[in-house]
Amino acid sequence: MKTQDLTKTTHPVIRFLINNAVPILFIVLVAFAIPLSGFSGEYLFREMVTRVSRNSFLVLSLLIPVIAGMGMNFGIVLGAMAGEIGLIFITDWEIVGMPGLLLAMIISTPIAALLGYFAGKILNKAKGREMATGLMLGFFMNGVYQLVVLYSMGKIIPIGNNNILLPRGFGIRNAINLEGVRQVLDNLLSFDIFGIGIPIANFIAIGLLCLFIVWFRRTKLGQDMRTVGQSMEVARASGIDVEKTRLISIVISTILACYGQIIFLQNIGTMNTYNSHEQVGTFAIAALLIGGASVARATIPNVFVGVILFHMVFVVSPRAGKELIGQAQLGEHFRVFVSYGIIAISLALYAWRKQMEKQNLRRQAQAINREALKIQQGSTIGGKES
Amino acid sequence: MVERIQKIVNNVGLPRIIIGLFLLFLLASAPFVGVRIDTSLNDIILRLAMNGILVLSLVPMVKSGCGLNFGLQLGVISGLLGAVISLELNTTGFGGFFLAIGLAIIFATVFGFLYGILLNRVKGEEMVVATYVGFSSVAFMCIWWLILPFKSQDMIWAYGGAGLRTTISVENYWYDALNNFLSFKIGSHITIPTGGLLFFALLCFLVWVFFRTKIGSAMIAVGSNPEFARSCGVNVNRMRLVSVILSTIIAAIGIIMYQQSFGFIQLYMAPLYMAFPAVAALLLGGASVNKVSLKNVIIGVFLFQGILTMTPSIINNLIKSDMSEAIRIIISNGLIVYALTRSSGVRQS
Amino acid sequence: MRRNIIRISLVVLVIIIAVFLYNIGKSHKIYFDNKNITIGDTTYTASNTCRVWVDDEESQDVRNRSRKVFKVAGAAHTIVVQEVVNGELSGERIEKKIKFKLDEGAIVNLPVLLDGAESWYEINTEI
Amino acid sequence: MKKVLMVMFFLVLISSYALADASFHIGIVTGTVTQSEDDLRGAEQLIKEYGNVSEGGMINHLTYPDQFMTEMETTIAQIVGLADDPLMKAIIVNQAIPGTVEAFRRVREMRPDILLFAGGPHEDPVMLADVADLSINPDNVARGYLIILAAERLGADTFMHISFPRHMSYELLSRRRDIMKVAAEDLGMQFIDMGSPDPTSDIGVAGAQQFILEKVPAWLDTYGKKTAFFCTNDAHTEPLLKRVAELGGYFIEADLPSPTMGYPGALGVQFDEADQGNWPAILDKVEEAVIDKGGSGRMGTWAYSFGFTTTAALGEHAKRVIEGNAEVLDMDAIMDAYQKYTPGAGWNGSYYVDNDGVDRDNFVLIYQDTYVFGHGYMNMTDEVVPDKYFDKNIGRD
Repeated sequence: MKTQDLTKTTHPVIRFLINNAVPILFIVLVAFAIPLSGFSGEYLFREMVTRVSRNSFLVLSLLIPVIAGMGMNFGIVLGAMAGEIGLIFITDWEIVGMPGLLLAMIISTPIAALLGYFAGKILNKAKGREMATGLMLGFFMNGVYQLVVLYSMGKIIPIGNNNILLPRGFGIRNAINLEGVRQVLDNLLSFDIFGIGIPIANFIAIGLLCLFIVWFRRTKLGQDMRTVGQSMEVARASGIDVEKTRLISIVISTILACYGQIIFLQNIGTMNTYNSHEQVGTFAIAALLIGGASVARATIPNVFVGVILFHMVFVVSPRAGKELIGQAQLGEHFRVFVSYGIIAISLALYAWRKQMEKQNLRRQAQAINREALKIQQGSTIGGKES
Repeated sequence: MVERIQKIVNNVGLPRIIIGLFLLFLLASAPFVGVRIDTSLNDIILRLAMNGILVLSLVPMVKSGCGLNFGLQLGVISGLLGAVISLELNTTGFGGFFLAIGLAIIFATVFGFLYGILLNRVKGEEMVVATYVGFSSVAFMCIWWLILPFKSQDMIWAYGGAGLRTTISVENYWYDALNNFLSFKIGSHITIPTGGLLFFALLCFLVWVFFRTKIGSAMIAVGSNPEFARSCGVNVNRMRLVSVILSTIIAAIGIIMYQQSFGFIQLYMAPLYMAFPAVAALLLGGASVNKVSLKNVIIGVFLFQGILTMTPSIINNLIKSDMSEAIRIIISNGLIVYALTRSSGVRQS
Repeated sequence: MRRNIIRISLVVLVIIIAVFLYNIGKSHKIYFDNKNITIGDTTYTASNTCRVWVDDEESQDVRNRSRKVFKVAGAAHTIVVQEVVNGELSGERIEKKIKFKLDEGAIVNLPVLLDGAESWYEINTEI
Repeated sequence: MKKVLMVMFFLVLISSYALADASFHIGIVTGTVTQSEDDLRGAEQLIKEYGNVSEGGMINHLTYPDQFMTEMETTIAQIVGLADDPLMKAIIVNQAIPGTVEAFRRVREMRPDILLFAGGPHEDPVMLADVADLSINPDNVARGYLIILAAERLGADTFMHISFPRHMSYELLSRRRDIMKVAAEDLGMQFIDMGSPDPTSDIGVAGAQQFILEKVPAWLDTYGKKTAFFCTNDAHTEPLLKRVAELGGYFIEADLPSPTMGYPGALGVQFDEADQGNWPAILDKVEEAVIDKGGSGRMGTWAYSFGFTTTAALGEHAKRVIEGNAEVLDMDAIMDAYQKYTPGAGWNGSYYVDNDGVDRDNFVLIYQDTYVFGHGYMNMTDEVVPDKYFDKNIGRD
């Protein structure tokens, strides 16, 4: 097969092309789509800056469970819910500005930790099916969330603010105005480049989280997690409490996702009370996967590459599709098709490359074996002759 | 005695027994809250016939080690294509129904073939890739539903005068064509959709037979140990490809079956939501990502659909508020999570 | 033991921070009414539009017989009021300080304030 | 492939430069045909009249995601993207789904000169009234009473309201339910509050519709054939109509009424090219089908689609305002724009009153007369809604 020969090639350019097939595919696509969409460079740049600053934190929260071998944590939805509950409270109490944002984080941390603990316990019972279970857990908790927010807030949990309470006296409205904390983090430290505000504070938070992850990997706990991720049997044999380690990784991930959602929503400025969290998992995971991560391995660069590429396609393709086909409604379908299609293709490319690498290794191993065998045979034959 | 019970419990799996008991409890409590048991039973049986084949379609891929088919939408789309073409050709009754199936099989074979080639390239990550293939194929077809030159006045948009509607009634074509075959009534409120159930049974039987043929057992070998299968001279990739095509074809038949019973063809975004209930039902039935049997299919559909139809009506009548929906979500998804955390117990037995 | 003490004190610290944040972040509504009002025996009449500044926020014009609202965070605030006649600022710039407890807001009666009377605002606990 | 793309790319470039002659642009954002056909057709009507921006016309039409509840980011980006065009003078979003408020805030920050109109808002009315220049919503306050009244006049003795938690978190929908409850009791009808599966939940549209299909016969059994049904979700409408036509019961009007809302799919109405773009003809076809199925005098709608007319009328109004021929908040001018697309239809309406009791004169609530198939207009626009139903605390325990 021709394709297999390609991966064997030692030519550096071709090698580079193959190793970076997905980003290259994306760049080609985007290069076509940008002029078609007719967006100005300024608009695109601004859009990318906001999207990286608001989404990266959430995507980063996925990394730690991957280290522990638990795959993509669909359970970050739970963290997002915790963050939203924190935001509901500060909106009710009318705490505004940076203090409000920090207070929301403080309130939601124990909730997130509790939910994370719960999720971790369940995922420990569903080893090998963590992703499917996490997904279902998200659906399940969505029901609980509705029950709490729509039926017990205002009745059991006191809520006094008429702007978020439904007129019937209980339940939170479908949309909450986060005017009080809207973009406070973004605007805390921002300076303009060519008239585009760069939210420095946001990037500092993201940077700190990256440092935390790098540091965490080197701690004893981080090392244990890696061992657990590679093989639970080995970890158990070397005296690591596997269950506890996995649990901790999920708790950390949930808490981080909770902060991520708060950062995300302070930028968005309004909260869709019952749906904002629903797709958090799917989108964050899609971005991470496009960035080159796999279920077993994900790095910090994957996060940023992924967020940029994923969102670039999301921004550009609806307009490009519209201009290409000429009908607005088709543009929207085109966007969904291209966005998800490209995810599927890139995942396929990554998986395929990995498979090829494996095959190459095997072939090399076989070749070495054969050589060894030949030498052995040669020597024995030679031995006989002598 | 205790041992025998123990054995039965092990055999069926504790989660399923608990969920089954819960379903029984719902049925038993129905008359007390003013829900008729007979109509409820009728609904569950009808839903078994409607959804069974879609769940069955997951089986070949699990058997061959391709995992749960989150790309079920591809099969559904093939089925939809078959269905709308049969309507466009104005065929009714059994003829229309089987024409739709025939056409759907052709589309499913083509789509399944391409899909299978893709999945063969991504061994180990089939489920994730399949999910996104499903999403994007649905969006892709959204474009085509609007563009394809269908003319039938039953199907095109009212105001726009072109393109297919989101919901198309099959009432004048082959609504209940199969369900009414040999159907009979028990009491005043239960109608047994004999044709539908027989058709489901027939397909189950065919699948059962298939996995006893040479190809079928080779497929199982590929699923349980690809290295071993390869060393026995089985072409692993070809076996996987066949299983994917088979899954897609059964899914295509499944959706047509669904529609003839449902009365509507649902296009556009509707197929997006088709994979999830099927997978959930299979998991609830005790299957896992790499192990499945026909028993799982039947038990799964029965339990999942039973809970789906019973919980909202019972809770509705109990508390008379829209809150029932939140509770339904909690109960049905909670049970699935529960089943997922427990299914390892079944595997050991 | 020592570990527990450290943990507990950390939790306490976080709670203290939370309370502190609650205090400095709590927002209060200050309504400005430019309406005729009778307090005791005196009736104050509203005549001109007033321009109102609160802390560093943008000013708002409160027209005759109307109400405007400012949302402010924290306990202590400075209010500046000046009348507007024919689109131009005129008269005296009046500067006042106001302090809130939690869960309080205020209704400022501009005619009273301009008159220089004592009871120029009333605390409003209903938010 | 690449070549084709390149050629297309240049064609688009050339066409956009060669024909750029409209002096200003109006951006329209609607759902796709699968989500809300009528809204989109309204935009197409405007394009027919005033031309597409890419061909030198005035209208730039975009669609928001089908999965709009969860893709708020995309919605915001789409709307804000319109403001990237220096000629853009007005943006109209119908329906104003979640994300619209924030998108409007961002547009305001970038381009304060752009007029922002919203139709059928999903977000909180107060939030939208704060940012949009004009919002138009079906009058769910008046309709809460009028739908019950119409049901009573047609002979119903029981009223069933079908919804689910997510919709009940919408202020106006939740309030309408409470008003309906009180109105039904006042008029001596039984009121039933029924829960149903959410079409955006795990089981999807099909599961939600299946539920309705299965349960309506049971409901009719329990509550009798004189039950009137009302559902808040479009997806529930189709199966409901089908069952009501078959088995009995009443259906006064849909949540967002239109002759094309539910009826064509539910009853298999046949349309041909002559009906294209012709509301009266569509109404006739639907009426024929309803009477055919035995639904005469039991099923109703609005003669002109709310979604269609709102998109078109807001576009027309925006154009007139920009050209200096109308005032933004002039009610007569707004109604005049509506009349252009609904010749002969009766309209009525009021302003939204917020929590603090303030009239929001940029948040208009309107309703059209109910048309019952086989019976004709109900003249509901002539009815006076008693004051008590405007109390926002109605039905509160």
